[in-house]
Amino acid sequence: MNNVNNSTTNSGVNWFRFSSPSTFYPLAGKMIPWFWALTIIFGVIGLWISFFIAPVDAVQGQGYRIIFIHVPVSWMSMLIYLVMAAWAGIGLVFNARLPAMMAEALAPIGAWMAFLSLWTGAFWGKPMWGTWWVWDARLTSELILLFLYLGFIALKASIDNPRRADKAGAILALVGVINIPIIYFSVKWWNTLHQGASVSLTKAPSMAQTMLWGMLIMTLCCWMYSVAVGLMRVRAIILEREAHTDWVKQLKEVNQ
Amino acid sequence: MWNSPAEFFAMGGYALYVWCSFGVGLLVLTLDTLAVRARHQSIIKRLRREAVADQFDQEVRK
Amino acid sequence: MNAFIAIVQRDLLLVMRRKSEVLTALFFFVIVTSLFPLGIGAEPALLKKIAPGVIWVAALLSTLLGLQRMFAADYADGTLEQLVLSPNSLTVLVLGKVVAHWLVCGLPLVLLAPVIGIQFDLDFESLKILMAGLLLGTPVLSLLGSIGAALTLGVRGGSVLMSLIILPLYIPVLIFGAGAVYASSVGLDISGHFSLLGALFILAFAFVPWVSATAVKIAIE
Amino acid sequence: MNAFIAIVQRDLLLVMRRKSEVLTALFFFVIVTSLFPLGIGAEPALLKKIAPGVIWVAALLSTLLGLQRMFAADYADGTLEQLVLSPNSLTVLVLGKVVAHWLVCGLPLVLLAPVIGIQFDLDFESLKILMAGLLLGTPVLSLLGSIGAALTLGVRGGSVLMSLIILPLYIPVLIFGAGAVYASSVGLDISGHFSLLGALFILAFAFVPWVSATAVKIAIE
Amino acid sequence: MTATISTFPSSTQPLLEANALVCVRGERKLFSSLSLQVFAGECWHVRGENGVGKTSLLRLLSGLASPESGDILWAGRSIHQEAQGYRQKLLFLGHRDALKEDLTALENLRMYAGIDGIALTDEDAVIALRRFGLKGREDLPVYCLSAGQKKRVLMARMVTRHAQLWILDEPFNALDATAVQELEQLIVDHLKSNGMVILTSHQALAIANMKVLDL
Amino acid sequence: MTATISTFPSSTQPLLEANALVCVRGERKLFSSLSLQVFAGECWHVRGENGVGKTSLLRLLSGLASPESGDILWAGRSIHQEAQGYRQKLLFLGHRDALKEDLTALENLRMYAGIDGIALTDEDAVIALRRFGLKGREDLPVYCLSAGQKKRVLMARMVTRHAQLWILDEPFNALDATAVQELEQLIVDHLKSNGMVILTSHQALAIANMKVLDL
Ligand code: HEM
Ligand SMILES: Nc1ncnc2c1ncn2[C@@H]1O[C@H](COP(=O)(O)OP(=O)(O)OP(=O)(O)O)[C@@H](O)[C@H]1O
Ligand SMILES: Nc1ncnc2c1ncn2[C@@H]1O[C@H](COP(=O)(O)OP(=O)(O)OP(=O)(O)O)[C@@H](O)[C@H]1O
Ligand SMILES: [Mg+2]
Ligand SMILES: [Mg+2]
Repeated sequence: MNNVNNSTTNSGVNWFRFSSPSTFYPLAGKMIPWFWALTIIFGVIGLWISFFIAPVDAVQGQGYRIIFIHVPVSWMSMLIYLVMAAWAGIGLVFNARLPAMMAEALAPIGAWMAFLSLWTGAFWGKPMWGTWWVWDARLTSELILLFLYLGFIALKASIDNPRRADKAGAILALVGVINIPIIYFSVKWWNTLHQGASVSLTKAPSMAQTMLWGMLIMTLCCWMYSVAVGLMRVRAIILEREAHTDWVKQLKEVNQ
Repeated sequence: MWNSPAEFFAMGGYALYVWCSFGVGLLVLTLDTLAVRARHQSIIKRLRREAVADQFDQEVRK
Repeated sequence: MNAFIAIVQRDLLLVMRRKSEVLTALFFFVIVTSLFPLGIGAEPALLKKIAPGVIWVAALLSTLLGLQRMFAADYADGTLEQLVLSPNSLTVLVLGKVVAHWLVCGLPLVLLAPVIGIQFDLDFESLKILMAGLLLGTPVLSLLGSIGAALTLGVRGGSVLMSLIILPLYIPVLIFGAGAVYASSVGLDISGHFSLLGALFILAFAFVPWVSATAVKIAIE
Repeated sequence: MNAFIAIVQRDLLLVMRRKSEVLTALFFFVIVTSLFPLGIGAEPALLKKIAPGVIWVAALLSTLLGLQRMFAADYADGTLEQLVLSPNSLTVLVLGKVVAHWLVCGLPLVLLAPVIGIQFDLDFESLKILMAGLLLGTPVLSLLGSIGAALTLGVRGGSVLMSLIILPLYIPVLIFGAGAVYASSVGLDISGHFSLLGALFILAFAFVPWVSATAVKIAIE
Repeated sequence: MTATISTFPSSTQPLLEANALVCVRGERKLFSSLSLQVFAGECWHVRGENGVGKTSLLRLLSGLASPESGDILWAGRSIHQEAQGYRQKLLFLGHRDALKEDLTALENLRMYAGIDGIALTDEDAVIALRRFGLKGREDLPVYCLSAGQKKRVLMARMVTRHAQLWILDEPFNALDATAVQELEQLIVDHLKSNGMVILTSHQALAIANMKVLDL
Repeated sequence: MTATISTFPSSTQPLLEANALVCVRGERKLFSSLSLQVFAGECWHVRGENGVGKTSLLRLLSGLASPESGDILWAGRSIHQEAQGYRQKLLFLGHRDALKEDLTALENLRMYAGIDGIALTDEDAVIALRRFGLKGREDLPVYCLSAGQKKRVLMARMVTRHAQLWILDEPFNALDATAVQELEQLIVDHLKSNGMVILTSHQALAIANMKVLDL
């Protein structure tokens, strides 16, 4: 969601104005199509590279192409957690509603990304390691990350008072941030099956280049997707929470 | 690089793994998008119904 | 029978109202099983060996956690008195609460166990036996547990003795349940394990609701 | 400071009054650790290998057991409101409750761990490291746990939700604690593990009481 | 709403009878040789200072506790031997609300209907709730309700339960003036249809022909 | 017993001041633009039907909850900013007893003295308990006490707490006639020594010069 900030500050608008749900709601509506466009552009290029440019791997054969989805979703699952915790923290400190809603909107996307990381990892592990799952540090800590997301979602869902839910969720999200470095450094701390942080330095440089580009562009695609869906979800949350306010009742789409 | 579509879909024998990864990935992301859209539309629908009811109430009062 | 259904419905409704609870019981099970590899290390052969034990112990513990809620909340807010005063037999109502507990804390474990089993690299045959054992064993855990839950209600002082009696009662279930998986993996006959589990189930089903109902009445007085 | 002592005293008194509770955490710890040999089989080499992991996981779970009571009872009978309204800083009172929890659920584990360790055939060196690790680690468990206990106050289905929230946060403690014993048994350096545990302890001690106090205030509102 | 219409069987014999009750709590003898005869259509007001043993008496009469000595009969039979039949006729409301805070008022009524073996349509339940000023709050979880509103849910239970004998422990606590009147009216109506009420209260009550038991 | 002897500072300014309070529960606005000025020596009786928002108001005034808008000042300063100082002056008793059922009455008093930072000798505590008819019951766990006896323990806490401002939510519930009189007397004495009381009750009270706030 970083992009949201940038786009508003860049255009020279006082972005505090947009910290109220009523002004942010239409703005988000305008931004969503752009992020979808970016998602599709990056997606097409990324997939093209993944399947048609990147050469076959000498060791893993065509199976290695899972990397082009696995690594982006894994990265995003961690990144989204950080962004979510940041929004939740801002909401807590300034007692503001919109950032808390942002955090709430991001949690499901993050959880899905973590799930996909596990899923694609498992479908990679079966052909490469011969097993769907090992209790390797990185795999386990990614599983824990999924639980952190689910804990956040479950905690917010089981508190009826939304203001209280926001605050309690924020505390949990912030405390959970300590898990992120653990995931990231887990490969160092244990001897594991999973790859270290640099995949391809041993391979031919040209191939490393295309692979890196493929991964990066696919990551951008996932990133833009997260922003787009996050904005869509935050719009729904805004409407649900502010259903009784006048500005919602006067919205164009409500008064048709 | 690929000599035929069949070869492409076979993924050098890794079809199950590659397509399950990419397929489920795409599926999950699409479904989530649709779910969010449905959520948005259902709340809009509810708000519209309430707006109509409000209007009706006001007319009756007049 | 109506009262039985009413109480099962009510307990399930209470759980559903806590939207997350249905799933969290499961997650507890998953988390506990995932803690072991973290503490023990990731050696696949070792993990495969301890898997049935770990899964069964985790199932025991998940059941135990839910048990504390079985009567305590009703006791605290006075609803349990009303249940005792119901014109229906308390035994039936207690059975209803046990069934609700199993539906929430037992059944999900049975369904999830294969997924955990795969993570521990168990083979298909072991998975089948694991599930079957859990299916027979978890109701026994819920039933036996209800005695402990009822006895520890408001009983001051004596409850250590009570839990001392109850937890060891779980041990046969654990031994036969985990033992069956182990036995099949080394090619031994497992029918003995299962008939013992079955016998435990029938015995518990026949007597425990009545015992627990008596314990509840004692606690109320 | 007076208020701190008062609250520790009160919580200990409450536990003593319910004699059983002093022993439950301890008893649970013993039971969980002894369930494993029953579920897994009695191969000494295997047991020795899994001992640190099992003991640490059992410690984690026993701590969890007592956590549900940390604030919930006070919340239900209105005492927590009175604590919030106390002229003393709530952070101090929360710290008092954490200390009381550790004295009841953490310290006994530290003292009992060697006995369990011996049963698993751990050598003297490992026992020392196990105890030292638990001594540093269990306060962190109590501290982190208080956050979960406070966050899930009055939340319907709190207890299971709490474990879902807290267990992921416990994992670093588990890894470094059990890792230290393992490392020493294979002759690796353990100072890294202990300095990380120490860092966790200091961090938790410095920030957690304040975080939990905030969470309690949020829950009361 | 039928509770106030349906009439219960009358009889010239006392329906509820307590003989020479002795109640001991801890090592304290609260009362001894207490005897009581309750006929159909009677209301008994149990009075006495705090801690004198009113609640303890009501718990004995409802069968929740057993007396040290003495016996309690319903229609001539011991309430502990004929427990099932007695409980069908009995509604006991104690100091605590006995409502599930997580469930809504409506769901609470529904749950009790199921447990008490009573056919209760949702409509009737809603009507009963509205009658006691809970309109628009039928679907709020009970923990959202105020202290008095919780008591009003119990009043709704009273009219939907169809029990002949009501044993009520301080039912007027936390009720506002209107609700107190309504409850009094409810009791009077119940008595008219041969119902029986045993209650405690520290306030003076406006119920005609009330018998008083001073502990 | 000194609470009834010691006097609190008086002032010509209102000590407690609430300005334009708005209270929202769920989506329901309970009250808005409520303002209130409480001077030393004043007693306010908050009245209203069940569910009108009395408890909610008291929780706002005690600082347990925050108002949707509006502010609450003690001696001219926001009670949320000067929380510590305000709480020293405040005693809040809610619907629930806030007693630990497993501890005895004496231990409960002792615990609150510790938490409130008050020096309280066991002798004083016992004297306070006896004053309210708990003689011989000081060492019973609270769960053995009757409903009214629990409330009496709270009365003992009121005299040992030495707070200037008492906020009491239906303190007369479950008390018998004597205890009601005693509590009224306690309040009158407290007012005489410049104390302040804000309370709710559904009964009429015999306290002179009481101000009434109808919600
Ligand atoms: C369920 C199983 C798996 C999970 C949960 C998982 C998780 C992760 C995570 C969280 C990352 C990002 C962290 C980082 O970039 O440092 C990552 C990266 C990566 N994973 Fe996996 N993984 C799994 C299985 C696999 C398998 C089976 C392989 C290959 C045989 C694999 C290869 C990689 C590679 C090459 C990277 C990129 C590392 C880099 O350059 O940063 N993963 N995985
Ligand atoms: N274990 C015990 N040891 C000694 N006395 C006890 C014990 N348990 C209860 N009591 C006493 O028994 C009495 C219980 O009285 P009960 O609750 O019936 O009073 P009540 O008349 O309902 O009073 P209230 O008007 O306050 O509700 C109290 O005086 C209490 O102190
Ligand atoms: N989440 C919610 N949604 C809607 N209404 C709510 C919610 N929570 C509380 N309420 C309402 O707010 C009011 C709370 O009132 P409060 O407890 O302050 O009443 P009170 O004046 O103290 O009543 P009593 O005399 O019964 O104690 C009730 O009417 C209740 O129904
Ligand atoms: Mg009583
Ligand atoms: Mg109230």
